[in-house]
Amino acid sequence: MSATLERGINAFKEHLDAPIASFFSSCVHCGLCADACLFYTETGDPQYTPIHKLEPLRRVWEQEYTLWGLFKKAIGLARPLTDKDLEDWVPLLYNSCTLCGRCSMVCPVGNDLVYMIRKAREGMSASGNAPEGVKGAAKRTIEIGSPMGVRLPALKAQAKHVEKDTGLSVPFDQEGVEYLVMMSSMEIMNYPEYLEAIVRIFHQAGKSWTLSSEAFEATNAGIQIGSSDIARDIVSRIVTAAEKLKVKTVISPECGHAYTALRWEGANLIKRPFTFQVQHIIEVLDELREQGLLKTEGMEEEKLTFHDPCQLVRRGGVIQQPRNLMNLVASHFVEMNDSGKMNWCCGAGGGVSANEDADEIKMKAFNRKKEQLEELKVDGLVTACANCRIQLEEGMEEYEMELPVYGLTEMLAEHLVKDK
Amino acid sequence: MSTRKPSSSPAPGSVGEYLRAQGISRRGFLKFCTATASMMALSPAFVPRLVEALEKAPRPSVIWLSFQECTGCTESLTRSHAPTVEGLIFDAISLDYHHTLQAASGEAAELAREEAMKENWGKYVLVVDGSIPLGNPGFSTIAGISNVDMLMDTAKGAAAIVSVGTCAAYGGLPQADPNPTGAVSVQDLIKDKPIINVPGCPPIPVVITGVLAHFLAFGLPELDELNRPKVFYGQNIHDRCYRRPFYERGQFAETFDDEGAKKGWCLYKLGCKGPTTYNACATTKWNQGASFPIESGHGCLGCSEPRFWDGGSFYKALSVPTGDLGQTAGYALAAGGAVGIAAGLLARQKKAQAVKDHETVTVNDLHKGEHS
Amino acid sequence: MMTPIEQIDIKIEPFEQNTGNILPTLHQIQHALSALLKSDQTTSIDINAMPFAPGEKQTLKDTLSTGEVTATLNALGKSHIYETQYAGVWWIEHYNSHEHSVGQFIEVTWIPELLKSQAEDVQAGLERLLATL
Amino acid sequence: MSGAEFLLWVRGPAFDMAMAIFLFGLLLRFLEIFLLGRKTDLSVARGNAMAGGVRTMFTRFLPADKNSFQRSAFTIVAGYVFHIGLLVALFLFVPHIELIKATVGIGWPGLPTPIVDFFTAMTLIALIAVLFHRLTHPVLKFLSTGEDYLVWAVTFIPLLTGYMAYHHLFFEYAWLLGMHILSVEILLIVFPFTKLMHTFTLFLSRWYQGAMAGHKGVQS
Repeated sequence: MSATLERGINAFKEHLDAPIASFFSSCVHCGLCADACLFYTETGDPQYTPIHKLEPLRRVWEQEYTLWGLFKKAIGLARPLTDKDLEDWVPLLYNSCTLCGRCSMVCPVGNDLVYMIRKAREGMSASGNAPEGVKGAAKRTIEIGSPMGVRLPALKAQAKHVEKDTGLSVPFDQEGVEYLVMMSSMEIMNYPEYLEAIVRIFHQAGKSWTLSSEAFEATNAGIQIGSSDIARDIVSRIVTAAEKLKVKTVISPECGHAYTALRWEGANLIKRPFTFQVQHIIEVLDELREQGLLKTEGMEEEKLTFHDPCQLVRRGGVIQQPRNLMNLVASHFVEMNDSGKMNWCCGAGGGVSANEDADEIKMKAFNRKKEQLEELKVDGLVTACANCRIQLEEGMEEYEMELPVYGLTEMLAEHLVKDK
Repeated sequence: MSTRKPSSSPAPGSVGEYLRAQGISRRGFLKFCTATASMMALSPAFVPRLVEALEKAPRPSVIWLSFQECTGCTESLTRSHAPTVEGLIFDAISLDYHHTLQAASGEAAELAREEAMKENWGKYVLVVDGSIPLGNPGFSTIAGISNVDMLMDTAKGAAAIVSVGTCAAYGGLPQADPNPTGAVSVQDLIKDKPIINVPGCPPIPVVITGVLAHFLAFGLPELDELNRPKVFYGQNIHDRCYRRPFYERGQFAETFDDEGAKKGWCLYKLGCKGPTTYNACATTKWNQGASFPIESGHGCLGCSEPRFWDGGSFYKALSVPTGDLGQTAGYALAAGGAVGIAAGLLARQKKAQAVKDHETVTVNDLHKGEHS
Repeated sequence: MMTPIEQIDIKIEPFEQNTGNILPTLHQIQHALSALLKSDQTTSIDINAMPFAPGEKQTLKDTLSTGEVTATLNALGKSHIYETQYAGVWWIEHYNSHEHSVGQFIEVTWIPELLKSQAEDVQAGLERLLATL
Repeated sequence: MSGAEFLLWVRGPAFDMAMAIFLFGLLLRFLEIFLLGRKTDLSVARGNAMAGGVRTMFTRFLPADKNSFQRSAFTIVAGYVFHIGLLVALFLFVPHIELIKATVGIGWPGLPTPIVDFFTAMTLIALIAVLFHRLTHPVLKFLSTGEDYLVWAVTFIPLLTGYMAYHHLFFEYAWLLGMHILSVEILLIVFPFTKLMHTFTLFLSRWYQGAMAGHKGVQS
């Protein structure tokens, strides 16, 4: 056994727990998870059946943690996991899974498949079996501070632009404010409108907020690659900054897995509860709306729909809030078939967008979204995840569709009541 | 209407001749055959064939041996014996030895047996009731001859053997657990003769005579895998039971004195073994067709089936296991708990070890073969 | 001495028991009657071979009721033979010399075979008569 | 061995043995699962884990939504038919209830036998259809292991032998009943060491997923 394989198996053994043992005990190979997975539905290739992606993890569970499996291993009926096995499973555990969790929702015995995939990636990453693209993103996040290599000066430059455009200041490292606003590098690089929207909305709402020059990047390649150690490092920066600035709330940007990393995994990664709360920007905006602090005027007249980011909705529990906000500014808001917690993933989450090996299959997977949109015949698409937004734009380009994609926060900012 | 001619006279020494000699009219003979056919569970359409066969059938010599038994079988038979119609069958045979019924005893009786055997060697019918003790031959002897010796000796010249009653057929009560006498059945000992089993504790009398009548008229009846004549044992009690519709409807007596019992509902839950018991009780019935156990409100015990004494309580439903699960379950759960906890703790320990062995993964460790 | 079973006072309480075998028997009789008319074919039904609940046999008997002919036979015990209300349908019950029932039949025929004088008996009677003359 | 002796053996020692292995295995498997442990979630809950867990234990009896149902209609419908049929045959057939009453001590009213018979026939047909589906559907064919077919067989055979016993098909009743009981005993023995365990663990799995989702405020 090679040292890396050993490390991988050790990671599987560390992360196997009672829920996973129960899940594997319950699976009857009914195949329903395949019908819920866009990588299967759009390719028709049975190897993309979600439960099959977990075969290496299942084998370690059976062979290490069940008496029956130990017996099978003793009499030579069980095949121990090999380096080759793990290598063969890279395309299944990374390229063709966005951790969207749709399979978990349909499993009749209640198996949380995506919970298991997340754990399986621990062993994959520890054994050196993560795709190069994701490895690179993780490395850049740790070494440079952002998966796309964005550094503080870039953000500062963008802040300057925003200040110039709005006439409002962009606060950095302000202690004792209510909100610490996090960014995703995608927003810094591709969607500068986001920061501008934040500035204007908080100004109108009269809320104090700040950016941190020590931790502005919320995305977490450690979660995507499935390494708790790396994810912990990345989260810790934000925790340190938030605690240093004594903020009440850290706001996750319009990015799905950044929200998961902060909101649900963060405290577990650092092994202690946070001293601040974590909210997604959409949650914050809906709270402001409720409190009457988000005053808008005018409505979008176009027929618009909302693409649910998986980590925000199904895996995050922020389901009604984006709809409240949509209804605030869009007069012709329509739901997609399978909306809300049963949404279909854009096809590029969970590290897929950072993984060049998955470029082809992620475009195939996008076909699902394309069909949904064609069925709906909308004039525009709104979402609340920069990663989804990139995939949606690239996908539509690939399939030659002409449909504008908006970020929900920006759309709201556009309808803010103008200062007198 | 066609001209009718008297049939030719019956063969000399035949059953027909015997009956005629008894002054029985042709009408009487026809009635006898009709009743016999019914007794043999034959369709009335078979009556003419039976008439013909019985007229010609020779009267066989019968030797009846009783071993470890309670005389219930003989009682059952003689209860319905002459001068009834079915009793005639019994009269039509030449019962040359039956130590319970015959006047002679001791050596004279045994002499009669030996003579009958010699005279009819290879042709006589051997009827046996009772099981044979092998534990110690002295457990049961007749005139100083052990049961097993007498059986083996008498069987040699028999044309066929009829094992009457569950003891002779399967071992019966003497063989029930723990079988102190080492009782065995006739068919356990004799393998080279045709054996007809007429089980029952006791067998229905008309079934005994029916089997004899069949043997007289048509020779060996068709037998099932347990050597029982299919005509009598072809269907189980449950299938022919008049209470079957209640079973189908799910109406069951829960106790012997509840409303269901009073309404005559199915006795399955009270342990009726009708579904696994093959006998003619449900149609032939007992006491001249008066009733049978189920009709009297008690479930079938399955008395005509092998080892019916050892099948658990007579009052346990057929689907219920015969043993007492309580203790087994207790041991099993204790063992499962102990092994489960051991296995679980082993797994926990392995997991703890894995956590201890964990080497922090850094971005520089994400490649194969590389190790920080 | 033991009381013979027929002297024990048994009271059968009527209760709702029904094997459902009466109706099929009546249908069988109906088909047998048609066959008798059409092709002279006779049928004999062995009542004892059918599962009946207590009282059902009586119900069947009551349904068929009695007709014009009643006969009693004296051969090896009595036999009661009567035509039911449906001509051609005969109810025959045989008893042994102890008056125990030994068989019950329904015959669908012009006249039950047993009622006819038997050639052998006629022959024997003739011989007896000749001997007296 | 005669049918009666065979029946005696399956109702006696064989049943005890099978039941012992079943109970032993069941407890073993549950302890193996539970003792593996689980970390407490340190993130701030949005919803109620307990409520989510209980909810999911029951909601997963139904398809997630209409579209999911339509996408997997055959599997779901056939699955319902044979599971419901199995439950009816197992728990509403009077002789089975008697068995349960005798071993566990609780009983309940059963259904008329022709109804149970109908459900059994339906279940047999559904199981054959399910097997055919498994052998032909690309995903199922790909996923299926020997164990899947074994589990199918040990589920199918008790139903088949039960059906045969009821209708007295091909063998003498004592043999049929004996084979039926024996096949159930085989099922009991195999049960704890195969995915038949899902019968019990599905509630646990649903609980875990439901609780994790409930913690996040999602109804899973």
